Amino acid sequence: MRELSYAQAIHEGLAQAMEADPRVFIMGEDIGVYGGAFGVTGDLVERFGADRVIDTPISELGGAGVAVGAALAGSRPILEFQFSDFMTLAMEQIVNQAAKIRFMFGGKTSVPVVFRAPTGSGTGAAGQHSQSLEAWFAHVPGLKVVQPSTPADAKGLLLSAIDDPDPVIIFEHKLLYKMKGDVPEAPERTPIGKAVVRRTGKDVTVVATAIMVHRSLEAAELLAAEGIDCEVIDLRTLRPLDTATIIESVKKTTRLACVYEGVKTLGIGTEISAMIAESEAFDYLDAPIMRLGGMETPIPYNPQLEKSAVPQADTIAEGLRKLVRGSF
Amino acid sequence: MRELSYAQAIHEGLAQAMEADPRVFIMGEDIGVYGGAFGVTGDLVERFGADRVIDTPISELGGAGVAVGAALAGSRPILEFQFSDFMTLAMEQIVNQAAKIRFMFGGKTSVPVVFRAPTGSGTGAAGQHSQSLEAWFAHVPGLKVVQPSTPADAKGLLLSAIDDPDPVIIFEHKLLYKMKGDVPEAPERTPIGKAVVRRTGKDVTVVATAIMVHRSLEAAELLAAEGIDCEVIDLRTLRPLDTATIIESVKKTTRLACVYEGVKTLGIGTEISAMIAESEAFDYLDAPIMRLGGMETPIPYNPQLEKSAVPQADTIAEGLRKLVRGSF
Amino acid sequence: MVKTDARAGKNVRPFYVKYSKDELREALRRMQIIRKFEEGAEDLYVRGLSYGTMHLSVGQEASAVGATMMLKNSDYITSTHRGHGHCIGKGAEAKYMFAEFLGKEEGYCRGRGGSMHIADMATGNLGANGIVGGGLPIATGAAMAIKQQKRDDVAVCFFGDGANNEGAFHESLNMAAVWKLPVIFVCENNQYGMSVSAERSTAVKDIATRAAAYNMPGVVVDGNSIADVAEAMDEAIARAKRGEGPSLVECKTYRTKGHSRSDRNRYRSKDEIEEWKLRDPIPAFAAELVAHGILSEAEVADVDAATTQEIAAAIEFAQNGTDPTHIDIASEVHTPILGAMA
Amino acid sequence: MVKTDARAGKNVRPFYVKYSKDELREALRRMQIIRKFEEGAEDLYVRGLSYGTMHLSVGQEASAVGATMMLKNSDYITSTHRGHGHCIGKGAEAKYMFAEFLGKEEGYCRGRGGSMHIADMATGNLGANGIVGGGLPIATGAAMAIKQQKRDDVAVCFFGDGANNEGAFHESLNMAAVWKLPVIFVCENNQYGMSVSAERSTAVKDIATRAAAYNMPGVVVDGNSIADVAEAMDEAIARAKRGEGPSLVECKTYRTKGHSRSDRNRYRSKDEIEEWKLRDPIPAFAAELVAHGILSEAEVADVDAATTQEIAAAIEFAQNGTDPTHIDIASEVHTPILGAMA
Ligand SMILES: Cc1ncc(C[n+]2csc(CCOP(=O)(O)OP(=O)(O)O)c2C)c(N)n1
Ligand SMILES: Cc1ncc(C[n+]2csc(CCOP(=O)(O)OP(=O)(O)O)c2C)c(N)n1
Ligand SMILES: [Mg+2]
Ligand SMILES: [Mg+2]
Repeated sequence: MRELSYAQAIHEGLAQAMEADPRVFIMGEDIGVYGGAFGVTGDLVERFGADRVIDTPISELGGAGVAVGAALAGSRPILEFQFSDFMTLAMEQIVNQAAKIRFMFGGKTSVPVVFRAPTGSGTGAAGQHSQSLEAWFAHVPGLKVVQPSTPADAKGLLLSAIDDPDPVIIFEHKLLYKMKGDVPEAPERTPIGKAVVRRTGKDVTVVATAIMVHRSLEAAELLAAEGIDCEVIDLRTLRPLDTATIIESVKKTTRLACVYEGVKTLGIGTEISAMIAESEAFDYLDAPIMRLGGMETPIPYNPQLEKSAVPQADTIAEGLRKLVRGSF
Repeated sequence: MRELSYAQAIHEGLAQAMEADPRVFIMGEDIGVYGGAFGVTGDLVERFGADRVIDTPISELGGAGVAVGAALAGSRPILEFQFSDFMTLAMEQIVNQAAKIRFMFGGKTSVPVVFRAPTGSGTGAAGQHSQSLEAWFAHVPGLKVVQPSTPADAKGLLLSAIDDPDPVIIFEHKLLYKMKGDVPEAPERTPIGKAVVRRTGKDVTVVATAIMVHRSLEAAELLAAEGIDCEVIDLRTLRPLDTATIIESVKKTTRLACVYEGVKTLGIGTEISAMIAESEAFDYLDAPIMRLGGMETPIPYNPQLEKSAVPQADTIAEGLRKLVRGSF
Repeated sequence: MVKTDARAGKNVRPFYVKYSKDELREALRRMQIIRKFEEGAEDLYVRGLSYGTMHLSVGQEASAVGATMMLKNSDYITSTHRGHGHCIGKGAEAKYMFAEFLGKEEGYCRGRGGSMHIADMATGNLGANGIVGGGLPIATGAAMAIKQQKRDDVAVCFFGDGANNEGAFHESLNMAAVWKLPVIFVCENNQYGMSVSAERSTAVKDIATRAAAYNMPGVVVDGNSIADVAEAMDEAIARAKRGEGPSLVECKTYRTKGHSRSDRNRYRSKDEIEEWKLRDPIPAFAAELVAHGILSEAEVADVDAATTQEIAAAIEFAQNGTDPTHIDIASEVHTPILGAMA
Repeated sequence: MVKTDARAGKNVRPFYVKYSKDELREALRRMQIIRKFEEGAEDLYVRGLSYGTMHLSVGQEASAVGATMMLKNSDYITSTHRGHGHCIGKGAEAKYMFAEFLGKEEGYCRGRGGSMHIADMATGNLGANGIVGGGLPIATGAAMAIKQQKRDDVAVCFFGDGANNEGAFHESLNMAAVWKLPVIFVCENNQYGMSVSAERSTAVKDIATRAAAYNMPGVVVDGNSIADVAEAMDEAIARAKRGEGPSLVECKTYRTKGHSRSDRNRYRSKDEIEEWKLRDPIPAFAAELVAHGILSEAEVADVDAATTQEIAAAIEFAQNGTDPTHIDIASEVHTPILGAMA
């Protein structure tokens, strides 16, 4: 299979969806001739024209509402937020309108909109450009929330999101855009709502998201040398959760660590922890449930501070070691 | 001690703070001559004038930003959102500015702003006027988040919030505004960051917020008759959490249920659950950790549906019964 | 506007020429239905038979119908918290609205939405909205879809004077103008956003002035004259369909009832309310229809009687409606996906 | 504007009369510092010595200094992501800014904020902002506090052409106008919001037109002429201090560098950039100072030399700065409360 970068995989998914369905269009800030702040849309404006690849004014709330309205009126909009931080301006339309319209209207319509949002820290852009706010959206009934960690899933989840009759939010990790990986040329879908085991192991279940999947796998390699065998699950979908895959794994390994970049308190791993603590897997637990999340601070600018504010492979390894060795 | 309603207690706290400190002012929609959508500000505009009790245009984002700016420039603003749902329009200023300015500016200034927000369901106002979004804010470093359940705490936490040099968000429950209770006349502070045990018991710890405190106490009465002895903790502050009080209680009772009105997934009880699951109390647990939260839907309009969407005394009792009897 | 003198047969304003007798009678009927719907809703509330909140549009019937009577089902509207009138104007039936108001399965939203969320996709009503200003970008987006799909339709966006100070107003009007979208922004300036007068909330006297900030036409009309409203709409719609973009139509009007169920009206005077009651748009319209010889007094009376009857029947229908069975409403949040597992 | 003819001693424009020689020299100095700060920052980036993003304001020095040179420390500004110039204009020192840029403890924000968040409370700079439009309501609120505290100060709010389409613009200008707050909204229209031209993003040609939507004065000035900018500011500030409320000053200008470090300039032509480079505000100002006999060529050269030296020293200072020790940054999030437990 060919290799594509995560950004190229999304680009290919967008192009295939637009080719397959004339209702699909994309909008966002600087996605036209600029090609997107992270280069994702690239040449799409040349291929599909400015009517389907629409540069918006800097109007996040309005942009989100326009997408909702277009979706209600039979189009299939994909809105790119330039940074997920700017979704703070659009919460009203995402949460009060897109998420609730179907239910509030008695199930008589749907809002097939896709929101894409580059997310996460590690780019030296400081507090207002580095947040990981995905847990907010995972708290909102009516939304589906996905977070791909590989190029193939970046494409596959995008295509599923575009197919989906309801609003789907895709959090793309900025540090993964350049990551390469096998991507099927065909428009293969990654199902929404399905986690995947990226590494099997017997000592501890690590449930991770986005870039933390890779850091957890790295940590697992480090620990393998020490005789600790980690199972690493890539959550992929944050809402709805694939509880079955996680419960099954925890029952096997008897230990759970949740690794995520969002602020630890109420970050997505918090839900995984609580879900397990109330599940049938609870009785299998041989150790407390560990959460390794972002520090309780805004993301700092200084690169050393920035790194220290979110889990890294070594701090993950350290945490897992403690968890498995019982010195937790 | 005199009895005041929860709304009257807030009103008294506002008046006392404005009397004590000329920097304090309040702003919001219809808080002047109308007296506030829930009657909280009442006659304050007559007592303190339209310069300190300011009716804003319907501009939530701008209003929040004005409060942030005024706080930076030496005033002590209190902003009333008419419904907490409308904070969705102001997340940018609350989360990117108010919460982060101190940290991002290297600790060289503070943003002493108070946001008040009527919250919760039960008023027949449907999906866009009934949300309980407090967990979002508890996920944000830089914010303090409180949720009083009694008139005395409504006043006491307000006064602490106004004293506080950093942004504090107060979620007031709409159904509690008319609730009466003893309120000290003096401006007594309820400390931020301290939970309180409302009922001691030995069989199960119930951590609840806002109106769920009362429903949990009601459930506890029902269960007392069946020989189940509940300890009910009123969380009061959602960020920062009073972990000590909860851990201590769970170690004693060996069982934990979290009762809250927000959507179950990633609602505030999710944090309580995960906090306990990673704490020293984990080893004391004799049962899975139960969460009784809001249903995974928007709040419906129909009164029966609305009731069924969030925990009620009987459903809480039912849950606790299962938890204690082990048929969970 | 052109002075009317029907008896002399000359200078009849375009509205009375353009629309047929049936269309004009239907407009009057809808205004009556709106008025009686609101009165019926209030009555249900006063008698303790309804639940939840409601925002009545008594006094604003001319803008609701004047801005919708020329629309087809394939045209869209977005409405507001004060949306009963828009909904009826666009063709909804009172009985399903009452059913919604009473939280019944027969309601437009199966009792899930209530008064503030009535929507009716069949008549192109994209919904009332509980969020002030929430419909502004939605209408803009619907207009974008119309344009993309090369349809000969328009989107009409209702909003209030209070909503005009929301950021969503600015962002929406700007985008609509930049992209020349077929959307008409209809501001129902009833002079108060809840308790705050437009004078205290809004830096300009006429909200239509703000159209210039988006390089679009802005007109002020007498919102209590259906003819004024409809003529301005016809012009704006024609412009939109010519591909020239959006317009802003400001209807000066007044709500004679309180803001919502709990309003003590402390922010305005009794005199002001009484004065506006004298400018009731419904008798004014009926009188013009009679004066122009379009309807007879008897025909007007027929409309009156028929609408009273329709509303009574609608209330009865709603009261006999089905209470939702609350099994598993969580399954209603998402659209079923064919072939997917539950 | 009044034509200048210094040699003839008549018709000198107010700017050159009102401000003293020292003030004008200081203005030139600050413009030079800005330019050289930006060039220094770019150089650090190119040499791989800096981290993170940056937005350079080369070409926009006249608006940055023209809008701040008359302000006192007790006046406020809010700035933008492209904020280095505003910061220097308001009196910040380059060395602490470079230290911030390099993430050092000596930086204005102790390395926590970086280029996009430089703030300096001592000089009344309420901060750059990573959120486009984020400063608009903050400046409005600062002006509200000024008014409440009956101070003789103003708040100056910088924002870009791109920001003018944010809802925050609308809400802020409306509130400022309704409450007659002492705030001056300074739009630096450099004609692009990142890659999107104002023409493609904004429904009106001149953003100043939008002032009418808030019943406030709006003027367009040559943003590359410090005299033009400062004169408009002086008028707006006088108005604000008379209690008459806000103004909007639109400075037409241009950024000759890319939007941020990764810009390929595909949305504009080389010719356009070159053309604007010819309208460089710094030599233009220097030439006027000389033409008016205010500074000699030698004095201008002195400013040039001194600023080059200051920047070199500032960079050295920053490079020798202290890397933050990352023990417990979580404790920095909240303000310590006296008497409270840790
Ligand atoms: C975003 C938001 N802010 C505030 C409210 C509360 N609210 C409901 S209606 C209303 C007044 C709206 O005024 P206007 O737009 O003039 O409409 P009118 O009620 O006069 O029809 C307010 C403040 C709301 N529903 N949504
Ligand atoms: C709310 C928000 N949206 C988008 C961005 C990304 N962004 C940063 S600067 C910029 C362009 C801003 O244009 P303008 O206001 O004209 O300022 P300029 O860069 O030209 O100085 C954009 C889109 C942002 N930082 N914040
Ligand atoms: Mg109104
Ligand atoms: Mg610009």
